[in-house]
Amino acid sequence: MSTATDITLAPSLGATAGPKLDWRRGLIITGGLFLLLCLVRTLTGADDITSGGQISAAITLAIPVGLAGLGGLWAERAGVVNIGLEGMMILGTWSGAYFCLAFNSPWAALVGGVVGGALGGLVHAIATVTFGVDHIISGVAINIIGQGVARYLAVIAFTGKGGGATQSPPVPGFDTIGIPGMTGLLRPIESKHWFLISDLAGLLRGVTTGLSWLTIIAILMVPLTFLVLWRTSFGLRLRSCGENPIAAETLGVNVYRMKYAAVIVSGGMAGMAGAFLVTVASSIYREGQTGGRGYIGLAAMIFGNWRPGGLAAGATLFGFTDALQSRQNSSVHALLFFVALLVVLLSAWNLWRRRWLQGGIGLFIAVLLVVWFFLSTTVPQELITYTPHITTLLVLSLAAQRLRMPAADGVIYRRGQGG
Amino acid sequence: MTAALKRLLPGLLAAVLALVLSLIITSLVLLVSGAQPLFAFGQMISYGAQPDSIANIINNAVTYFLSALAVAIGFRMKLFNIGVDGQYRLAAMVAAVVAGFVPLPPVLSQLVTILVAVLVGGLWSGIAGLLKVTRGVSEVISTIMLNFIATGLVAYMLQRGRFAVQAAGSNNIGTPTIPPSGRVAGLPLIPGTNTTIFGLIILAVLAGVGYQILVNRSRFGFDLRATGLSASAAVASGVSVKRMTLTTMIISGALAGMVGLPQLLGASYTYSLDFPAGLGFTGIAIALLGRNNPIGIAFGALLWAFLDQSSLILDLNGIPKEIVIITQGTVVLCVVIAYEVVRRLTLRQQQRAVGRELATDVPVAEGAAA
Amino acid sequence: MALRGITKRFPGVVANDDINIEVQRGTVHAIVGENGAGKSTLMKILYGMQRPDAGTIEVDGATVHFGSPQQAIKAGIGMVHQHFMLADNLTVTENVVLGAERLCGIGARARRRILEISESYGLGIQPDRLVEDLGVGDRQRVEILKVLYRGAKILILDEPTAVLVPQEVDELFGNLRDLKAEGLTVIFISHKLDEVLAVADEITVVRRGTTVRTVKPSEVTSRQLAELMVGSELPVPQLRTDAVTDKVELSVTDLTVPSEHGRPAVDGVSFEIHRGEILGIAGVEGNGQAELVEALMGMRPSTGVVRLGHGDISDWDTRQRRTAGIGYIPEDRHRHGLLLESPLWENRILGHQNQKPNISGPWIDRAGARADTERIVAEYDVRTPGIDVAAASLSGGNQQKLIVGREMSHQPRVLIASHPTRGVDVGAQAAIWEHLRRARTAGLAVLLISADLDELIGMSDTLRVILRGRIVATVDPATVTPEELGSAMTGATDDAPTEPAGGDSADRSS
Amino acid sequence: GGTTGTAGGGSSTTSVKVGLAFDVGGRGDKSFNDLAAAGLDKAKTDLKITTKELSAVVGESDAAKAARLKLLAQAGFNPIIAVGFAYAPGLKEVAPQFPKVKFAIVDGAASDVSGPNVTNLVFKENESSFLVGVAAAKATKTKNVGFIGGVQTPLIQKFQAGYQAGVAAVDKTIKVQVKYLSQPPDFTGFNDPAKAKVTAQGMYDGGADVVYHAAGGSGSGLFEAAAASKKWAIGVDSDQYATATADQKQWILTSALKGVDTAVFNFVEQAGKNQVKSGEQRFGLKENGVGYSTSNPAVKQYESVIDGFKTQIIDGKIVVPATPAS
Ligand SMILES: Nc1ncnc2c1ncn2[C@@H]1O[C@H](COP(=O)(O)OP(=O)(O)OP(=O)(O)O)[C@@H](O)[C@H]1O
Ligand SMILES: Nc1ncnc2c1ncn2[C@@H]1O[C@H](COP(=O)(O)OP(=O)(O)OP(=O)(O)O)[C@@H](O)[C@H]1O
Ligand SMILES: [Mg+2]
Ligand SMILES: [Mg+2]
Repeated sequence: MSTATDITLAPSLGATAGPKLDWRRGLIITGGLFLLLCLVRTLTGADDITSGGQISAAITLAIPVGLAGLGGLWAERAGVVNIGLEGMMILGTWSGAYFCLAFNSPWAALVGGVVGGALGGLVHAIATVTFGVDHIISGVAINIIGQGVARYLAVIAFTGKGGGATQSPPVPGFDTIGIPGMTGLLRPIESKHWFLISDLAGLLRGVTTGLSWLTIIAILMVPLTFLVLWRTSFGLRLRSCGENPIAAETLGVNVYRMKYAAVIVSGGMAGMAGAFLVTVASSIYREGQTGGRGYIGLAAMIFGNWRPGGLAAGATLFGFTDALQSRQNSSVHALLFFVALLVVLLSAWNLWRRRWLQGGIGLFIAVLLVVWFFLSTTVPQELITYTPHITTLLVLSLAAQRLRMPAADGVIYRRGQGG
Repeated sequence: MTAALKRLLPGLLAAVLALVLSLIITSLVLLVSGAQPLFAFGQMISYGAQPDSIANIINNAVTYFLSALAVAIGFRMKLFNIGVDGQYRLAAMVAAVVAGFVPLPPVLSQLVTILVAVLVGGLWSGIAGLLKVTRGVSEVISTIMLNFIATGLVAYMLQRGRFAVQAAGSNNIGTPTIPPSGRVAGLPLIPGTNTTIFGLIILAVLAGVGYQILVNRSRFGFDLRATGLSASAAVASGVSVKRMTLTTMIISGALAGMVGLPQLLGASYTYSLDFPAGLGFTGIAIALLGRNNPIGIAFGALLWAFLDQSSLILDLNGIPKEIVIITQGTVVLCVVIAYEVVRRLTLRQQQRAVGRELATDVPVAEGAAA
Repeated sequence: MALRGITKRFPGVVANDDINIEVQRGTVHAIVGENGAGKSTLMKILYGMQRPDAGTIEVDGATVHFGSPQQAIKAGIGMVHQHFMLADNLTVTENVVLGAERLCGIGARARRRILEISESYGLGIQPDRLVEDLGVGDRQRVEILKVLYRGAKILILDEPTAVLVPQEVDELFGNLRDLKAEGLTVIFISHKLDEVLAVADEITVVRRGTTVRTVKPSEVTSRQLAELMVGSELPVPQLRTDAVTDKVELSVTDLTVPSEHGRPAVDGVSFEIHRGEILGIAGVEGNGQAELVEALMGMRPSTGVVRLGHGDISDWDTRQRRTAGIGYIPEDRHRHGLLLESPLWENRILGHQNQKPNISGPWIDRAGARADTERIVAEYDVRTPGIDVAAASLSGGNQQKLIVGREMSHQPRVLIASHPTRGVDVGAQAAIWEHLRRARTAGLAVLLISADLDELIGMSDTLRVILRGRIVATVDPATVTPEELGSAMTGATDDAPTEPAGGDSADRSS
Repeated sequence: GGTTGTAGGGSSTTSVKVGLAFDVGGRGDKSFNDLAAAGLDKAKTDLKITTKELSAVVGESDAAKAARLKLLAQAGFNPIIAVGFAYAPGLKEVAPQFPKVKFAIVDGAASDVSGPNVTNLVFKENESSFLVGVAAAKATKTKNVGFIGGVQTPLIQKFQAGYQAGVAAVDKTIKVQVKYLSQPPDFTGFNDPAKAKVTAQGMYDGGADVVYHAAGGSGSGLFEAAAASKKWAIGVDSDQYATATADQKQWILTSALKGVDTAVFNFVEQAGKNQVKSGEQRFGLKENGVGYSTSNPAVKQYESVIDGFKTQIIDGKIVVPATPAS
């Protein structure tokens, strides 16, 4: 019955409009994927895939993406699309570095980065909320302006002080903290390469050691965002502006103010990502160091179905694959095998549901991947670099149809037009 | 004629206003950082007006124009092709490979090169189109990812032993140099300089005219605009939005495929490491400036290229030339804001006119605001 | 509560012109008037959503100034809007507490309070459901609960019954009487004059933005009331001659439209329309009418067979269907009928992008389209200063006339008219009816969907009732009364004079 | 070739106006732009010159580079130095238009641009990389070393090739991990210290205990990872031991030096004396144009071995490859 429905609704591919992804299913799926990963690691011997170093690298690379994604979430939950996150992040890197150097403290970088990004957010809010400019257009303009302002200010602020147009002098970083003794305890277990046990040890070591304060703060932003947006009246008001601003208006919600707040917070989050890049991920401001992470944050947010938990999963996936490709070429090669297994499982599911065509195509792809895996010893370096982007695209094309964005996302709202 | 002028006037006014506003903002930034705005602008204008500079400005504008056109056709139906950048780079790379490796007689060679570029650009953007119509993936995200992936593909091809050659001792690497029979000669249009104008300016002009006719005069263009103005109304009128999306995305990519050609066939003759990058993003900004209209885009492209070129002189005078990036960004933002304001005012004025028509007996209050 | 000298101008329109109304505490005060008379605008002013250009509002004798709904809410005013003001993706609780979080928070306490109110007024609210899963009746009750939750003393109900069937209306009126008994003041707007007469203590008639008179229901008949509203005789929808032929123009067999949540939106519907016949479909909104129309237009995937004349067009897309001669007057003209920002002549092309006089070859024929637009404007009395103004600047009725004119210009064989006179003033209404009649005489087959039962009964040759996606009854428009039709629409079929629906669905209709 | 004599007869009393066009990054990039700047600064103090510096922006066209050079030439600067091979097409266009102006291009080979008034200052980075490869091979305990390239271009591959050859010359069994941070035309690999840090950490975790970078501005990421892991890093272009922060310094074993500063200084000096030679000037170990740094005492113990190889290279007994064996 539902099969018939599915096919008529999406005639092109007969996609599955399955049940909604709640957090329980999410956990089960994550656990399953992790097990599969352990299996692949054991079979291929690409032991770095679940090592502690890989995990902490994944965290480092996931955080700017995740923060940008949170920025996107805040704005879009209030109905404003923010493609200007990249520009706001760039502002965050500059102002983070500038404040950090001025006050000689990484905490100043945090404040500075947030403020810098929030200013970018303010511009976006003025354009989209007050003047009703198309959100994407304003975002694109802000990306250009952000880059220009940062360059200009870098010339002024850093030239002659050990930096220049494209970089700042070295910036003091945060101290790292962690649970003492974990490395000593877990390292030996990891090096045994036992199935699952060593993997869990690696995972644990990755998340308990070598963390900076900003890392912890950034991670906390995820539950904090959830609490604020879903458990406070402020959050309810904010979300109502993304679902039905006119209804919100009739109930006395000041929609403009909410949207302003959301977009400014959004910019602040992106700015924090910038500060993170400057102080934790590296310890310097470099032009272009954001490297498109703002856009990828947006993708993570969409991947996460406009929810903090899903977004964190998306950012982690990106960070994980990025760390994978950055660290060891062999890991990416093993990833081929992982994807092949995954496709086999999906195809089996499709075949079981009697979707012969999709199942067949899936199996064919899986066979190709396996053949590629066994015939090669490595994936071309040029393509390895873009593993995360390919992954994002693949995952989105599998998942996009289950997603639901806020009903009034991107819709231009004007006060007093309701009724 | 006057009616047409009346229709265009608000838009023009908005553009001028926005330009002035962004110049004011730029001046403020300059003043704050201790430079003399008038001096800076004076220098820029006098340098920008030299024959050499004019030739360079036109050449850059040709490229920008094509890029903006590619973006604009998507914008007309609310399709955001952020991937022009990847599309043109990949297209130029493949076209350079074909032109460099396959010797063909003149004319045929150029035609084949252009065709290849157009095809590659269209195919690459078609992926995003296909993902959108079949899988519902937002084209904004997919084109951004495809930009990155295109970089990987270009890098893969641009290696020794694949499609690239490297001159002895050189630190550069590129596709084989296109033989003279495959090039497009420059046109000595600007007196007083030996810098020629890209011969492919003709391609740009043709593309612009074609765009205008296609979008504003053809049935296809009507469907396209209708979809952009109201997808739901377009569907009800019989437009297949999926087909339109895919087609428009492909056309946009095909236009994007042309972006690298003037440079490739008119100046560098090879796709090498220093082939210009990032033109797709410039195109977005210029499409916005030009309001998705070829004439507007042409002006926008010239303005952008003028700022690029004339800013070179600033460094010579100790003013950071990065200031023009701020100008460029603010002018885009100001222009879109100004257009929006003008659009609202025009609509309100029209409603008022309709009201007068309908109820001449009721006094109409001018300036009553909602 | 009193409104004195309220004046509100919009660009080109004076929506309210020196309005004076006094409302006694603890009464139900009805406001009636034509479409566009300015009722909603007045209420929005009272609710602080819009600011009057002149005039004052008094509550309990004191003059108040509302800059925003929040201030109105504080003064004890609550409003249920003409269109639902709910966020679909939020739960009932979230929708209710939004903006009033201070009262009971947004958590368990608020939920309890909602249940309490729901119980004491018999609203039957389930606080944890998503609004998108609710039907229209439930949504209306959520709207009322929203107002009650805020402890409003003055309730504004703007056309609360437009989407309700008579039985639901009765329930609502029961609720209103309870509220009145508790000392609440109700301001009630409706086009349905008998409802107004039944429930109101006082009635104010508004015409062209000004108050005409305030009357007691006991003093007037609905006929007199209507004449006060329009200032002239009311036109009646009526078919004068029989034009039905025996040639089937459109036949639909077993049409099923799947929906996203399990049950099909349209379920095995079959019917035929002959040349010269108007087939009316009656039904409470949301019972599959919109989906049926969209499926017939090829805008929505469906199964079953659709034949136009003798040809099977089931697999055709929208454009093919339109080209083959199916005209379409959409329910929501702003969403489906017009390009609001485009000039009239471009809107004239819309839907007929591949037909003369709009095109020549692959090109748009501007001159042809413009000339024909001028013709439509003249023939259909579209009030506009020219054909270059944006469609958005026309009033709703004139927009509708343009659409009707456009659809009629291509000699359609079948016309699918969805709420063709919704939100259109009486003059335009009569004109549109006249056009339908004329086309029918010329052999047009019409599928008419409307929420206006008088219109349905008066304009249809045949009348079917749709309920939960199925045709559940066929009634004779010559004999049926609106009340009986209303019963049939809600499924209370026992006492309605219905015949079993043609074909398959009779046994499944309970 | 030879010099084109100018009127004034090259006495050092007339002030020389030197124009310098930087590649993207400009002064302050802590990389080879800064090296060129250092050469210029030295010339400024030692010789009597005035200077003007302009720099490129990301993604600009060859025409913009040409315009920049032209601007300098028109403003009376002579000689003019273009930093980076990306200036080759622009220079090709401009040099013939100003036959009296002397141009130098850093990293641009004669096969890219040449002319009677063009001097190509090119370096044998593979030779210096060879030497630091030897140092790495000597210093490694795990028989596992790493190389991080910023962007996978021929120039950076030259570093890789030399390094790998150097390591292999000491011990063929030593594993060399190679990673590039980005692919052309995406040049962010020179600007992404975060990525470099992760990559370096990955190499250290993967068993390497010496990692060499040729990644421009991303290099600071390597030093951070090295300091955190307490393993060796090798710098590039300039003596990065001298410019690194206090805690990182000690882990920078050595740096592969590229004598852009000397080359620029010499060129300016020759121009002042009107003794400029046009054509390609290749700076290798023999010309003392490249080398390795010894400021970190830790490298002292390997100096004799390294210098041994150095002599062999200078003598031509070892020919260092310029492209990686694939
Ligand atoms: N925001 C607005 N801007 C411009 N004109 C408006 C606006 N809102 C309403 N109007 C105009 O004001 C007039 C009164 O509209 P209003 O909605 O109050 O009528 P109504 O009596 O509620 O009609 P209906 O019975 O259709 O609900 C109409 O002519 C309408 O076109
Ligand atoms: N949001 C708005 N902005 C500008 N003008 C508006 C707006 N809403 C209504 N109007 C103006 O009011 C007039 C008619 O709008 P109105 O909302 O009354 O239509 P309507 O007749 O009620 O249509 P419908 O019955 O379909 O709602 C038009 O002149 C329209 O331009
Ligand atoms: Mg109303
Ligand atoms: Mg209305």
